[in-house]
Amino acid sequence: MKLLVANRGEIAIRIMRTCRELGISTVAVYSEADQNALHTTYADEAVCIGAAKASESYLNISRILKAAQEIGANAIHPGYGFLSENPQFGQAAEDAGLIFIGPRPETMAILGDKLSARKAAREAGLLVLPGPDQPLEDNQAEIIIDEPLSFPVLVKAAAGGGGKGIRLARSGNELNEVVGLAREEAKAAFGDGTIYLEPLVQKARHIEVQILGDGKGKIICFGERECSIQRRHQKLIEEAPAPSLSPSERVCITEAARELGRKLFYRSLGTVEFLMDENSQFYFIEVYPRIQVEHPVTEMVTGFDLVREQILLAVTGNLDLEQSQIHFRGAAIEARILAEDPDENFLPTSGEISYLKEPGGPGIRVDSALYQGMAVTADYDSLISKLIAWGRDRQTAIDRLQRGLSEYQIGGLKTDLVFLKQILESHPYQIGEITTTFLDDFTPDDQGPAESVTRDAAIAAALHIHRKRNQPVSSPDEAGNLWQQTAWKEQISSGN
Amino acid sequence: MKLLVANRGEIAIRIMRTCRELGISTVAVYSEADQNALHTTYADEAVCIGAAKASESYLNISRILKAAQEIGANAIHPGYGFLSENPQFGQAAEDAGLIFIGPRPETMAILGDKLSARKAAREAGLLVLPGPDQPLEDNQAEIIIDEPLSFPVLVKAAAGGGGKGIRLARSGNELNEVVGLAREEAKAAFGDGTIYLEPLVQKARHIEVQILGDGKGKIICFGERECSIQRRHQKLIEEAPAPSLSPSERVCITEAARELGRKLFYRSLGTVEFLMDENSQFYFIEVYPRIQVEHPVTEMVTGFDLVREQILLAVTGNLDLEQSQIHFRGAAIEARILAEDPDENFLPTSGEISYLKEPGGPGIRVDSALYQGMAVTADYDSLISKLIAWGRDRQTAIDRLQRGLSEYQIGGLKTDLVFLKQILESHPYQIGEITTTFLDDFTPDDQGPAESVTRDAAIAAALHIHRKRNQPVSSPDEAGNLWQQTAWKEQISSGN
Amino acid sequence: MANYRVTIANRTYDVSIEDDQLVVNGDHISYDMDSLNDNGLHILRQPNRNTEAYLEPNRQGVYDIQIEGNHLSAEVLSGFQSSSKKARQDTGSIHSPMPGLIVDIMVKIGDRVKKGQTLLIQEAMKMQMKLRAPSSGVVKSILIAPGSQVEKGVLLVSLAPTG
Amino acid sequence: MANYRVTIANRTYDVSIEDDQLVVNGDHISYDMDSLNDNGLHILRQPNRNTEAYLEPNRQGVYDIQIEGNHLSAEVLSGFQSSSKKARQDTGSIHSPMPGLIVDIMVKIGDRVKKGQTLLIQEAMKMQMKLRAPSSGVVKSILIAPGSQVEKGVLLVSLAPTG
Repeated sequence: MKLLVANRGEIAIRIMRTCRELGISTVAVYSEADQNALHTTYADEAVCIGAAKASESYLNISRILKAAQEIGANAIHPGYGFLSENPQFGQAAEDAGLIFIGPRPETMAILGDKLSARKAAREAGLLVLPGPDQPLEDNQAEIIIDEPLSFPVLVKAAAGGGGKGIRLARSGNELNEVVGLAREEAKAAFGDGTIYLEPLVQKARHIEVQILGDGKGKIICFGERECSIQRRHQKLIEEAPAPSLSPSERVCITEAARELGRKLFYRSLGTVEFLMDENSQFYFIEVYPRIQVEHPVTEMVTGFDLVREQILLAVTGNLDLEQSQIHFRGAAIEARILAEDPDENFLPTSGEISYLKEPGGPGIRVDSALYQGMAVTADYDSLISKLIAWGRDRQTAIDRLQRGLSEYQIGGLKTDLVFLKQILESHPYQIGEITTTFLDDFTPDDQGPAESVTRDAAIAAALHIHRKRNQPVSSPDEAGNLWQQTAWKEQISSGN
Repeated sequence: MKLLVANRGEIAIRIMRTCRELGISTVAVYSEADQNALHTTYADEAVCIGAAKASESYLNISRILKAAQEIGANAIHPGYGFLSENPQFGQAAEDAGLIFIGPRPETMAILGDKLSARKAAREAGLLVLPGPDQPLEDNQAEIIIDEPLSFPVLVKAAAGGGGKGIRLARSGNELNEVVGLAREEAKAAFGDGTIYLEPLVQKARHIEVQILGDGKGKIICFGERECSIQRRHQKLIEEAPAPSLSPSERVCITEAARELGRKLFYRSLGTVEFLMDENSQFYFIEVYPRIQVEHPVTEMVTGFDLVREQILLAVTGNLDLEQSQIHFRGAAIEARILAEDPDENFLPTSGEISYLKEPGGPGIRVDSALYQGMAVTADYDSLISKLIAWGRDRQTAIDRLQRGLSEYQIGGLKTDLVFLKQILESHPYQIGEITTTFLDDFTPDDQGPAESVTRDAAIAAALHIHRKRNQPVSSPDEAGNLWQQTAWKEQISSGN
Repeated sequence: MANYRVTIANRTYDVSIEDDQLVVNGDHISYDMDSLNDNGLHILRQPNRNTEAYLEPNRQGVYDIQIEGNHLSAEVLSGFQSSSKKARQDTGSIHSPMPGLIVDIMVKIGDRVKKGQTLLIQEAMKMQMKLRAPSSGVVKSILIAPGSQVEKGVLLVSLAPTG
Repeated sequence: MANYRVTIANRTYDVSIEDDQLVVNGDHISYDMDSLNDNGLHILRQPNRNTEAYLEPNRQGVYDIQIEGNHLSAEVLSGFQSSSKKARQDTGSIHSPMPGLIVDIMVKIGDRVKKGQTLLIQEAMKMQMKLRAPSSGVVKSILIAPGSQVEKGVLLVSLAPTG
């Protein structure tokens, strides 16, 4: 068996890890920007499929299928993002005789369009957020305001996923302003500019349910996750189980998700997402018909390898698991390490990984595609690594995740590591008081670095520069790439 | 609370990780050889206690206690090896008013002397290996042979641990020859040259039981481990649960261990070690009165942090756990990464870690004290890292451990990584047919590297040397420490 | 003797170094420091405390320092001179705030623009950002073309004051 | 054109490189290789296959190569000359087989020793090893003192043939 992973970054490595354990040989595809990416060397084979621009590589269905055929792959795993929710891709793969590791294309078509997904959920008896089930045409904003939908509203990409292509509008004017940008973003990210409106639920918790279906009506549920910590609708910290759910609420939400899965004769992994409002009312929002970024927290509490189950199901067509085999132990939390600078409004950063030290020890899992010497570019998503911690209870998981974040060292570019630690150590997070607007008015508890730390840093910096100045100029082994010696010398001499 | 860790390497980091999670501040002690070791920077404070030689630093009780007092520590964790089994150390620590995280000194005195430990086990009703309960004096070998003990015999250090100071003698001549060496090794490693004899049980399995006692007779058992894969009596691969035990055998061995613990009013963590012969008969061998190298496999199957439980017990004096709370899930296997060269009879290697890439992903745990730039010296034990894998069943754990080993890259010195992989992929290991002599006649299944791999390596090497030769000589950023450019140039030119 | 003024997180340290003597804000510090790999990892040893510091010079006179879980910027100046005043905000230049693709340029040279008006759209990691005019003025020069990939901090457009 | 003979795991590869052309044992190979960090990590790209190779020159003409989970030694010689014959086993020299401490030296210069006789005891990582005479002879020189810390491969004792 030979499996092509139509993705990049940490999720490509994640999938190939399971393949390596299963003895399945793997094929990476990569863009020109990724020619030295870890997934290309981790795979048994690797095929370049085009230019850096996603539409010419990772979003190019024909290039990917051509690669699969030329190299003799018999299965395709789409990962998340890129083409993973595109029914045409699944259909084309199956038409080409490949096993597509995902839902049936017709299911993806229903769910990939967030509007028809809402209809399907309503039909399965789920409570759905109010709002029209129609897409928003250009310049149609004024019409929409007449619908039973009040501001603030979210403008969302119908083909969206991963929090991309979502904009908030608090008034008709704002709505008019963001519609165009949202559409452009949707086009750029998903190749489809269809957008729609949804009310903004305030003080909401984002809770989602992980299901696995055999395509014949059998649905196994792997419990739920709470993903309320979001920045610009992008999840940042996720955990399992959801700390706020009562046992009866847990039964209620997981059974709702299973019911929707059954009605759809859902095949493969899927995540049914809900918003829980202040009154513990659940509203269906959408289904992600693929593996999720945050799947590791579910794996850590259940002990199951979701990618393994997904692949075995796709290959055998049978789902031997029973719901009674799914047991939960402890709590797990994931933090997303992003190449973004929290001190500069989370703008993307890029650079070469000049130093790397990843955390370890009990209860720590690192899912990354990083290596020292790797170039992080601005071409794709800013997610560069995921750190997941498990503990016997939520507090232990938090303590471990903080410990892991404190061990993580990434040199060469700025990341959100410090920001993630600040969230975890904040009181509301610690007691589980988290909503989707948590980060809107978040201010870190700490008053910045301790004086002893800045003092040590000052000593180290002064000593470093002093030694640079006083070393023999001819010494060759100090002329690293990092150091623009001439520039420094000028700077220093001018002040003397 | 401030805890001093009287150890180095991965176990020092392991203990400090739990402290960091518990909010306990930590003190590292280090020898001059370890002044840049990771445990010195991981700790909140660090005290140099003497020269590289262990007897002047890590084995020096008064230096360590002086450091503890000067820095205001109120607890000491001894780790494993070094002073961890030395009752004088525990006594001196308690006399100095420190919480000693280990058994009572009197228990350590009984167990630390392997001979009195045998007596204690007999009295608790355990079956003990035959052999005299007296130490072996110099030149007394001839006398011993008259005892009811037949060759082959093992010469063991009474104060021993970790497989150090054990020698095999197949005949009287060999016995005479090894006694002196074994005594020297025992002195060097444990500061005590007392040695004794034990019969060699052939085709034995090494099975050990993890207990935790409150010192008042309550003993919790965390299950057993199988550690039969040994080289020169040094464990190399360990797993939990023991794959060969029937449920009734498991009850039998764990209850025997608990009974011994109860009789000793055992306090803190301990491991009761047994040999299981071909007829599934268990013989007590010894008790390790401290945390074991292989404790992570137990942590992964039970979900408990043993160091945490050990510290909390020592601090509070109470053990709130009940045996009914200990549940087992799946299987875990540990592989010891050693700075030893399997191609040169496992001689120790040393060097600077020039590149490091540690494994990750599902079910993988890395316990190491490595970082890029670190100097690995020959001063101490060759264990530089531990890789532990968990899976829902033994096969998955094996597959994951192999996968993890394949991901592990350590540049700058030779290690046993390839050898560990060869063991794991061998048929007898895969089906669980492992005994303590497994490695004596072990030959890897594989026929060396694939031709495509050596070809790639040849291309890479030729290209590398070619580029070195053809680059401008003055380019400064190619003059790395690694490269003795002149020597290479001579070598190359001479062949042209 | 060499003097350095180091500014980190709004704190200022005057560091004097001579032979093995080190004085920080008047306090004599006993220390030692090793460079552990050639990429910036250092271990600073002081009495009873070893500290790992990862140092990266990121632009003239400024270090990125990772230390004890903090990510700090340190400005180092030679001598105990005052820290250079921050250059007065230049309201006539639009620099790229991140590395990424210039998707669209909404203005041409000579256009009158109002403060806050969108001049360009940049895209990175699937996210689009409007780059707006920091002040009203006339477009004096446009230094990139649509479709260009730019690094962070590149001058894109400059404006001349109106009138 | 430059020719190299590379020997790895008893396999020999004749590699010719000219500009972008690479020929291995007569086969034209399409390739590209990047050096990823300055410490030896390389990525070798061939059609449909990217390979990570970590290269370390460990002594003259010999590379340690970590590739695809293997740890290989590669001898590289310039030109397609035959691999240099292994130096005839020098039976008169005792080198340290590992880095470590010389605990004891059992012989003195002029002693007659028999093949297999223990000459020194070396200790590393708490393990003691006897270093024995590779052949019978007379102790010609002793180049270290007891208590010395030595690197691997250091000449410790040399023997002259008996008689």
